[in-house]
Amino acid sequence: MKLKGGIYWGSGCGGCDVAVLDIHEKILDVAEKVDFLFWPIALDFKYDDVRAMDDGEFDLVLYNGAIRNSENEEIAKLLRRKTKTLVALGACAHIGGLPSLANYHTKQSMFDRVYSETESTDNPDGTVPLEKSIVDGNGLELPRFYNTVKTLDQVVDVDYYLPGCPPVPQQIVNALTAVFNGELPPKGSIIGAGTRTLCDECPREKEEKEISEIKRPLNMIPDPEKCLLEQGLICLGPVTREGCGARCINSGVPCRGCYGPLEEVHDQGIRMISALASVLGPKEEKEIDAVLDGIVDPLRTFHRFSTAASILRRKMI
Amino acid sequence: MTFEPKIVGFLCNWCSYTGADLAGTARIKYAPNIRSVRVMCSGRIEPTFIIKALFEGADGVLIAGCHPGDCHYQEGNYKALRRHRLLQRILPEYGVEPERVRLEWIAASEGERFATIVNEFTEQIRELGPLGVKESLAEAMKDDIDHHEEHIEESGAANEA
Amino acid sequence: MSERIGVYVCHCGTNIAGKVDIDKVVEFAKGLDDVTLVREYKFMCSDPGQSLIQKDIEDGLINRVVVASCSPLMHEKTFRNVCTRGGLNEYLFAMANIREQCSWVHVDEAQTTEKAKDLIEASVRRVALQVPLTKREVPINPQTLVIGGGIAGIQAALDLADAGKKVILIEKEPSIGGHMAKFDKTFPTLDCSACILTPKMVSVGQHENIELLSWSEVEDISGYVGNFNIKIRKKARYVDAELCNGCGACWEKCPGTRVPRKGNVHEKLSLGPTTSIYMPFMQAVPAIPVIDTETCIRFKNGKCGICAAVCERNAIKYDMEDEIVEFEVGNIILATGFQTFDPEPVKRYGYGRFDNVMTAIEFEIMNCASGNTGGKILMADGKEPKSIGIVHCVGSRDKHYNEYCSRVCCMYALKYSHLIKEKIDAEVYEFYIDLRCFGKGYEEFYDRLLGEDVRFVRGKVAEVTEVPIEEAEKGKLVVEVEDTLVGMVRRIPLDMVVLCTGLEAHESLPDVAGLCSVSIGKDGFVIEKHPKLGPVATATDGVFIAGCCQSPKDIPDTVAQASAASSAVLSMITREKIEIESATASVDEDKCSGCKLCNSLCPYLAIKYDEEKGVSVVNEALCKGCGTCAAGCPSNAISAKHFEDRQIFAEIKGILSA
Amino acid sequence: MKYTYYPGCSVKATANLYQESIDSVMPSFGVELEELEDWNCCGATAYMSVKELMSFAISARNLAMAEKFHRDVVTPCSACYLVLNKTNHYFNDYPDMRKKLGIALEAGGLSYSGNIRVRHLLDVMVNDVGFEKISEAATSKLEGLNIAPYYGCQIVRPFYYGCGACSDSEDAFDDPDDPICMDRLIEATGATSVKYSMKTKCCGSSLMGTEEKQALKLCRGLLADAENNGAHCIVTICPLCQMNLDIYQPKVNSLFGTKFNIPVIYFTQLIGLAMGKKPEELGLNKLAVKMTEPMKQILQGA
Repeated sequence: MKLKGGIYWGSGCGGCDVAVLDIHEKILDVAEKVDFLFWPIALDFKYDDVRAMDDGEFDLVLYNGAIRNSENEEIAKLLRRKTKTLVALGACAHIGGLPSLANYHTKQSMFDRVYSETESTDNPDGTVPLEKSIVDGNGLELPRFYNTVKTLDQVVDVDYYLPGCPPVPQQIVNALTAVFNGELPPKGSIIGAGTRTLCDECPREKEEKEISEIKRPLNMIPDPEKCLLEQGLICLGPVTREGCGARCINSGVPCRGCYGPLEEVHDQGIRMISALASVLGPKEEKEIDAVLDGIVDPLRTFHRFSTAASILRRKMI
Repeated sequence: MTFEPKIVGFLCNWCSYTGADLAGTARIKYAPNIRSVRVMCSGRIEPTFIIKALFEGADGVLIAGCHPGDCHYQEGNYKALRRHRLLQRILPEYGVEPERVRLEWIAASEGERFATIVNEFTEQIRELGPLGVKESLAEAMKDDIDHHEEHIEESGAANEA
Repeated sequence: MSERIGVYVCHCGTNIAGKVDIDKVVEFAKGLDDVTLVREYKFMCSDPGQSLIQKDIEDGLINRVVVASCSPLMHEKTFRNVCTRGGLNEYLFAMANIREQCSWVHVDEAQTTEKAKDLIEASVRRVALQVPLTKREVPINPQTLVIGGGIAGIQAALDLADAGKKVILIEKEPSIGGHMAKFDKTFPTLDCSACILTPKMVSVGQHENIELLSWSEVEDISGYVGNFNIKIRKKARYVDAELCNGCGACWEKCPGTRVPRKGNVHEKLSLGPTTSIYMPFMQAVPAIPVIDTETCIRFKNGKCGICAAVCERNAIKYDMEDEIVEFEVGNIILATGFQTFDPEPVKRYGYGRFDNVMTAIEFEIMNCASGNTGGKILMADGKEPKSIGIVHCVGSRDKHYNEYCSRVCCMYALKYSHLIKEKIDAEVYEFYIDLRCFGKGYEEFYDRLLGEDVRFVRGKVAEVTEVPIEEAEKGKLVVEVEDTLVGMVRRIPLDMVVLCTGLEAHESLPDVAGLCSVSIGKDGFVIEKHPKLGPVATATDGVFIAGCCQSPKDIPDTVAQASAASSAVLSMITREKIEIESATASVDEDKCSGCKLCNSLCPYLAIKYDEEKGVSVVNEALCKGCGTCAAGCPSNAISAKHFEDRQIFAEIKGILSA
Repeated sequence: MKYTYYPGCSVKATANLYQESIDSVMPSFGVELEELEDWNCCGATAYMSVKELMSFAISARNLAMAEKFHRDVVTPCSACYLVLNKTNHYFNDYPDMRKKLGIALEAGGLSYSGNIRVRHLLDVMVNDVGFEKISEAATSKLEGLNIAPYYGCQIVRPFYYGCGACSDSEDAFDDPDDPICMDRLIEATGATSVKYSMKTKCCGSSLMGTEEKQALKLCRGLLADAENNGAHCIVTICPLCQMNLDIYQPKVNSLFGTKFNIPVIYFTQLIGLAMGKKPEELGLNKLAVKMTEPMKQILQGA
């Protein structure tokens, strides 16, 4: 009997859906084993079709994207009820992803910026989206835009996490194969990624580190053989789970942390602060500050993908 | 009731914790707001501890280690200093005043100094007022509610029926 | 799994109970998770108090212990032992410091009680997550390295050697003897320095248990207590020690000049031969000369070879090279000694500008009977001075140079006065801030000097100048000083001024200390394990200190400390094994990605990268448990045992739970 | 380079020759001295030991008024330099004094935060302008002229800005025990600086008004040491030092039977001479001890 599957996107860019398609011809094997009953980006199904299903009828649902609005949350909860196994697919569902950088702002400040302040905005009436409005006599309802972006597991119980922005297609295949073969690890595990940090699969040569200047990729051409961090680039590889195959690193771009932290690391970004500061060269306050001046926007650099899953989660209001 | 700041101290075993003990032996009185966690070296103090303490309700965090050059483990305090300098840069982005996390060098002989710093810091935090990370988070999320929840509940009930 | 935690609240008489409401605290502790029993007692550290805990453990009532009492620095050891006696791993114990950091320092009883509760909750939460750690032992190599061959190193080496233990004694100069070998007399007994030191030097040279390496330096030290690996550089002497019989023919004929032969008396001062091939002084051990390559004509232009020609035993070897030798030792005694303060930067005292301003060590050499003045006190022009001023505290007790008191200057200054009075007919002035004559027989010596017509002027010398104001000052050095007893500024014309230069740690100390991971304080001296109770040990197990590397001291104190250090080493050797820190860092190899970020963080070089496994590993024998690597490890692969993240998180939560 | 200029009373009166040379020389180095409006006497060193609080208060008034310009205050007088710095030091390091001075200033409608740096003109010349520029400007090298740099006792005292009483503060511009910056300045003009012991010894200062004999004794020592070491002239940086050594030189001679004839000039006059300026332009015609023949010859040679 074929499995019943679903894929949904919350607040995300669609990249994860594309990553699923990027498994190329293997999608045929998947289609042989799974009936997709719900996949908004690819197939036309309605929420009501899902609502009409029995609880637990889905064998597997992949949820990508963060929880940014009430619709994301509503469908997350709906799918949680309808599926036996719920997988958080991609960085946004896993740790908040890029959308959760919005947590350093408020809903109000974002609306102000987007609907009135941007240089290209022409909105003399100051129109902003409303949850309820009447257009041509018809009532129109929009989901509520949240103040704080959440990870999937901050609103529903999640069985597995498949990290990455986006996840590497091969890792998706591996994860699906594990599902088909009934070889899933204990609930709550990360699937489709390794147990060590990226440095493990990074092919660059690593030495003892002492950093006395922070550089940016746009200002230098890094030595192709040597560890990027040692060359002064902020590489989040040391605090990021392996599994991506070091794709950025191999292109000479430092890791930005999309695969999230290892287990028991409570806060990926803050951990990086500790690690990086530990290996800075100077000992005098002034000299330390001079090195730190090289880090542009430290908080968002260290928490690029993991703000929603960090300890403090957002800017205080 | 007046606001009584909650202050968490992370003190290195050899200098600062000993200095704090000395304040006790010398019966020097200071504000009761600080509660200390002893670690072997200020180099053990992770920024995560500090963030965690703030999250759990601390209004201020004091990190104290041996004076530069005096570290029992040679250079742990320099690591603490560097981590502190970097942490100071991100706190404002969280809306946390950097003054709430303070780094001091307190020697084993500086009981008086420990007391003075605690008093001064307590007053400084008192002036800044409560931090309230959890309260702020709750406040920020109080309207992040999915109004359809009831609807789903109903439809779920209907399905079961 | 739920734990069975026993909480023991100590009254400490009224020390705690007077400020903390014990009943409330006990009631509170009873309500905490996993707490199975709470007891209170007047003095928990007393025998009955300890028995309470031990019995509860033995009865199987509890499997974790929290004691709320004084500071862990006070009684952690005591209660850990209680746990061990009861059959519980001592690391399943935690202490809440409700005395030093609670009842003794706060005023309001209610607030103090609240704080005590929080501290207890933190300990309870923490102890629930603590894990048993096993004690570890390493064997001790019975051989000892002594660095420095001054009186401290000599004494330490002899004590150990006499006890039948092998010692490697290394000295960077051509001979052992150190500063003491330069002195003529020693205060306050006026013993002849050579008479008491030479026999000891000879014993060192002949002792079957001592391997003496002079003209040698430490190159590298690795390993840990009980098992140090030492690399020593034996510098080339250019004289074969096996062949040389110390006859002296070489330096008698040597045309090179190590110490200038021209120049004034003070510039020419020397104890040994002034030639390029020389012995530092005639009683040198080993009695083998060395070639000073800086001034040797052969080494400058290859045009000489007289010493080789006159040496009947063909001991001169110009092609000799430095040699590296390796040893394994169990313990190290640092006895690197001192150097005297260089007074040149103190411009107002004129050292370097005026011929007749000299340092204490120069004055010692001039006084030494075996020196080239034959012990005569002379001015630079060779005449006998008619008046000499002795300036105390040069470079000592001075915020601009060294804040500390050098401890020996007052006494050697008094000795100088005595020697001057004994040898020549001169007026002697002592310019002092305070006279510190604290040792055995010292005050009596001062008293004796008061009767020897020495002028004592209490005041810090402002300046030594050559500019005369009065007629009597012409051609003299004038000491300007505020005589604080008279209450006026005085100008005293003198023929010669001796600066009592203070003692500083030897310039070689930082390197050597770095090699043994021993810390240097801001005064430049080694930081001892405890200033009162551990004065001969250091924070690095197996490394001990003797003499002036720890602080300035006189000969009796140095010898006493040297013997103390050697007895500490003997105690280590005798027990054969040593327990080492259990609360170390350890790497979870499944998590470590081999990023090498931690490798540079360890001050003890305990972290090494294992090429084969591709992970970093901690040598737990070297680890001191500071936890810096655990804080720096980006993947949480390193945990600091007993100070794990989760344990500290639990403590934070506990503290803030109220 | 713009500074707030605090001239002090002396250069406005007895030492107007100093001011003339400053006016003549400074613009060539791009040093702009904007005089502080409505400044008052610093109280000089003597007042401080008579009425401490009052002396600090009048001195602090100057600092308070200077603060709004956010520039370093520069003075050509060592006494002013010392007093203003000492005021700063007491203001910043003694909370009690700060409070009292705050009240005093408030009464005058002023306030002071303690952040004004007070510097001596010599400091500006050697550190901001630099020896290289001075050397470039010195087109008439004064070769053969032996000059004794006289620092005086006040500039080297350890009351440097904001640093308590420590002379090794990074704010100190020279070594208090053995200052050498003026020696280097002299070398930059092509002249030879004379090494002598008394270069930081007191000239007697205001004792000349009360204990004249003592002061003259001190002057004698100074002049003798400079002369014994072959100085043609003495260069000074303080109006009081210059006055004591210059105007009172004949009195020294008559009292002690000496025959000193050593011109005492300001460092700004020296720089002016090396730049080839006319002596009158630099106020050198107003010296009591006139330039000697050997000196004149060297100047002409240059």
